[in-house]
Amino acid sequence: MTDLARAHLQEQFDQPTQQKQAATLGMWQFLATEVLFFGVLFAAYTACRYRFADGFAEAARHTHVVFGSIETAVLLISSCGAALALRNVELGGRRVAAALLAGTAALGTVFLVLHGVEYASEYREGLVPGLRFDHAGPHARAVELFYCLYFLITGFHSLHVIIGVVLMTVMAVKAWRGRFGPGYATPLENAALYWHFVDIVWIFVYPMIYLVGRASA
Amino acid sequence: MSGTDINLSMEPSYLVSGGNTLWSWLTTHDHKRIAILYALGITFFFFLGGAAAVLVRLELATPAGDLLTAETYNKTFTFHGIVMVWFFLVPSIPTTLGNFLVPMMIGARDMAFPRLNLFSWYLYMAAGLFTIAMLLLGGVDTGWTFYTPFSTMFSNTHVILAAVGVFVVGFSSILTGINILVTVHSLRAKGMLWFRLPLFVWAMYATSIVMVLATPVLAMTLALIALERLAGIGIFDPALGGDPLLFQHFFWFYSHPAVYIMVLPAMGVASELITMGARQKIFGYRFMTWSMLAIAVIGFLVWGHHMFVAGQSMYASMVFSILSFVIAVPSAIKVFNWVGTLYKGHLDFHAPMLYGLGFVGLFMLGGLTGLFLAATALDVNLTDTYFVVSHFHYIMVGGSVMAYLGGIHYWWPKITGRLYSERLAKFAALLMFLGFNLTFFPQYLLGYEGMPRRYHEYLPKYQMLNVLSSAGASILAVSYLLPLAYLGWSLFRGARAGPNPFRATGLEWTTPSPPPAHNFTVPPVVTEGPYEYRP
Amino acid sequence: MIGFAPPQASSFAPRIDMLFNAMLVLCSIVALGVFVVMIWFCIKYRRGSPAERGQRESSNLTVELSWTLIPFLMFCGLFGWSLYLWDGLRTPPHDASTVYVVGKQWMWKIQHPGGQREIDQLHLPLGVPTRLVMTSQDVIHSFYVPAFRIKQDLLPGRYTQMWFTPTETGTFDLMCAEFCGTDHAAMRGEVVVMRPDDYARWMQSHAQVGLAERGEMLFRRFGCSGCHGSGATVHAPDLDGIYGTTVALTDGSVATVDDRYLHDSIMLPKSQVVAGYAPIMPSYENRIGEEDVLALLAYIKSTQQPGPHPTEPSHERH
Amino acid sequence: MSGSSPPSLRSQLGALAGLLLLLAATAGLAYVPMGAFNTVVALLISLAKTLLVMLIFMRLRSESAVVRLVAIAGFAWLAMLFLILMADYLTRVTLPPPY
Repeated sequence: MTDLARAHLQEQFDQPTQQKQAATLGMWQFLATEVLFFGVLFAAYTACRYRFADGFAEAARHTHVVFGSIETAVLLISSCGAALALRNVELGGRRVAAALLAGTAALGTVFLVLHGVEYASEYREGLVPGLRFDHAGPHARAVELFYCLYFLITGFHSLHVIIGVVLMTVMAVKAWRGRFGPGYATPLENAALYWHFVDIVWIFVYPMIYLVGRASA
Repeated sequence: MSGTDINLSMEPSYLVSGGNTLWSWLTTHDHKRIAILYALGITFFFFLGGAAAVLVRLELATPAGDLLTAETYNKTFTFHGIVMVWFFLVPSIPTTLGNFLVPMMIGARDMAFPRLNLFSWYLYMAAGLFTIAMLLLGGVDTGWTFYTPFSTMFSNTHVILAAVGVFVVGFSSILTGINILVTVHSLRAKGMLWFRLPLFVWAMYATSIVMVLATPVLAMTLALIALERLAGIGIFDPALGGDPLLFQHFFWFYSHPAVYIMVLPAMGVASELITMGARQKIFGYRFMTWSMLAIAVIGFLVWGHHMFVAGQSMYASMVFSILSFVIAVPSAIKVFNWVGTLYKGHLDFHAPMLYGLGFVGLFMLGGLTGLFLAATALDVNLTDTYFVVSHFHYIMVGGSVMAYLGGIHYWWPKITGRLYSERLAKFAALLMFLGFNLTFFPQYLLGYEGMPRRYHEYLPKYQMLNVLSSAGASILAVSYLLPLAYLGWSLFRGARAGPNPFRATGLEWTTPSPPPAHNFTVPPVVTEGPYEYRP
Repeated sequence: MIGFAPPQASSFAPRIDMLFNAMLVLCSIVALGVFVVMIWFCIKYRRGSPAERGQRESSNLTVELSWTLIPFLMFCGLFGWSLYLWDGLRTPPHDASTVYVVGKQWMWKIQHPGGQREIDQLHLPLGVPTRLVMTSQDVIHSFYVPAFRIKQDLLPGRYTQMWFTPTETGTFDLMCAEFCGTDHAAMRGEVVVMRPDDYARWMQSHAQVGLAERGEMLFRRFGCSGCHGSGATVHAPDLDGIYGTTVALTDGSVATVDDRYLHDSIMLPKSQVVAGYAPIMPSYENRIGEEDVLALLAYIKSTQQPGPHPTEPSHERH
Repeated sequence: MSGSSPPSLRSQLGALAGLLLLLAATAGLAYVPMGAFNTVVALLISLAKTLLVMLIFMRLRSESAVVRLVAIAGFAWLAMLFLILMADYLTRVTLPPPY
């Protein structure tokens, strides 16, 4: 074990590996709770969609599928960036890792900006329940419910992206300053796990929000 | 049980080392000090919630709604529920005894994440502040269950504040759960195999699984309630196309397993108390561990038995009914094994043992009445009556509180290094058992007679039993205040306890009382299973 | 607990009590057994007692399995018995007479098929299977009659039902069992079960105008006729004889004028606007009760020429 | 991520390529009328993408059994919630309005 790992060893652990395993296990447990956090929203979505299948299809057709697809690609690429940064640190790299992490944070920001644009256009189209909603027709209620869930799910996800961008920026700075090395990168590993999780959530959000009812228009 | 002999050393105890300033306590990373911080908060909330219960029982002594207005009464029982469930029962054993003992029982120096441990205490206190603020601003009147659309569209009270309080305390609970799980996984001493863990550790492990996987659902659901009030989203609101039953599903997905968060730790404590009292191995150790894990998992599949008359599908009700019967099996196994542990023992009736035996009896009565509620046809009549109220108080107050106090008595010498008056403690335990039964047994009869719960005034025909119940509650209140007095006294005047006053097994008894900051001077090595008592 | 049981006043009560008592006996035997064994062990094996101890096993598979499987089988039996009763509770017979119940903070509004309306009282004939079709106007309530051993939640925005056959004459307590706000405890009433001839007399003396006539009254009182009546100046659809027809909507789709459509048009007029009309009608949601909507619908239906109905209006069967 | 050597660059970039391909597939297939199978296909593709991310980016392949169990547990518990919740919705008999 390197000195870097020894220096970070807390007194309740005997070995750096033991500490690292504990951190990884804890992080995965946290992610399991996050799965259930988002799971409630997904379950609510499923129950509502089961009850108002046509309304949800109609509502989903008003979402911006091009934006959604680009956002998905952006997140997938950023996830790969985080994974590569970790790999680079483990191989002893510093500058490349910092650059990759900064790039990851930048892609996260791009995602947020795109989403902001999307929200703005939904406001213009009158699809924001509570603020400005003037969709009419037999499915008006179901459409409103869909957009409630849409803003909840994407809003809650964006909150996670914001946290992730901050985390990635901090990690980029730390990596740049050489705080991580082949023997010790636990904070970076956990931050990367978090970022991948945010990516996974979006992988499910994308078809649920943007792709419903496209074939039957 | 440990290969090393008693770790008597000259190291200063955790109460002294690191200084004794307020600051040293508020910034401590020592799991034992954090346990004490938690104990202070939990005791405060227990008596706060207890005061609300006293008001409820006083009001119900007469049929007319004369002491409190209907609105105040509703706020009082809601406050009682919220405080007792989330600020006392859920954190009680895991954060105090669990925090103190899990690292010691597995032979570790501290929890895996000490800073996270302290942080979760701060979260708990912050949530407590929200709840106190909610009370001071006028309270909330939805019942602890927050049923929609009443809580979202009709109540004019501080639902959002209450929801935020519970949301935050939920995070505290999740973090405690993660901490315990990781600690048990990664910090066991040399030779501490999984099936050498004391049952208390297994209980904390099973509880933590439930905490980690159920609490997020509650947190998100309450966030949705708050958003529904704030922003008018309509997921649970029928007027906007939502479904109030969806709320009930989500709520009980947490809140039924939460019952097991409350009672599993109590089962763990009871196993320790009874083996110590019987001075022999637990009967059926593996069945005890597997039944706890089974309860933790099956506990997630029975939530719909709260909704038999709520309008859920009758087929879903059938599934929930049979699963609710099934989960009674592991509970039954545990009761029989505790009784089996007494067989051929050398029974010592210390105060902790009396609490342990009381727990078994009351838990069994609560569990058996649960069968009535699992049977759909009977539940139709009994649900939302005092039968239910009595049933869950038998489990939570008769079961969990009894075990919590038993545990406090058992490990008090270890935690404080002092002995309390054994005679007073035994008297309190007996008084509690009697007072409890007098309070809650009449409520079974009331429920069977058809008195609905959450009634501020009631028909005169129910008065006799209500008076009995209120009388029992006053005895119960005394029996809860007694330990506060004699344990408090022992802190200053109690005789010094040796490292192992109960001559019990377990790593926690191999270090001095109170233990040094890092628990063990020599890292312990474990060579045998728990409860190797030798007569 | 036999002495504490409320009277058995419905066909379910004796059967449910039988299951209850059976479980009570079973559980009492178990509880008593455990207590006796516990106390016996406590005395026999107290420290220093002369009892023979020998070597106790730390576990015994046969013992463990028997106290796992025996309770399990017992539970399966109880489940089956309860399921059988449950099925009966949930399946109303086809000839049951229907009474509508609307729950509202904090009162029970009852509407009989003949138009008789009561508040916090429900008069029923002895021995006639009765089905209650229930909804709530605000929060969740629960219709609970302990003497009948039945209970069912009333949900806003949805209908639930329950049924029973009263088997005793007399007055029985009716209570709300789901916490519904400040005066939850005051949301009580009574169910009066009468002999059929008394019941017929009661119905006679409380006969009110029929549902449709009341609807016509409400049609004027709520100001519906100001726009929808003949001779109104506001541009609004004429509702005479509209029931059962189809109308074209502004979004190009077509809707059949059925119960659901009419209900929604009153409560949520903006959701389906008929082509050629401006969406100017105010919503009556939270302004009129569900039982008034029932009457309005009955009136609108009554204006139509006799002919086949799309759905048989059940409350006009008499 | 215990002690194993860092993964190869190829595996990481390969995973990204796979993910982008699957993204294109799911977007394209959404426009092919398949009835209820549109949803099934979309969810299957999402599942495949999730597996790619978890196994390769999150390195679940080289993790210990406990970590893998925890990773599965979150989804398993969510499945329980979905399963029983939808069991209620799918078997609920809505009482027609009486008016």
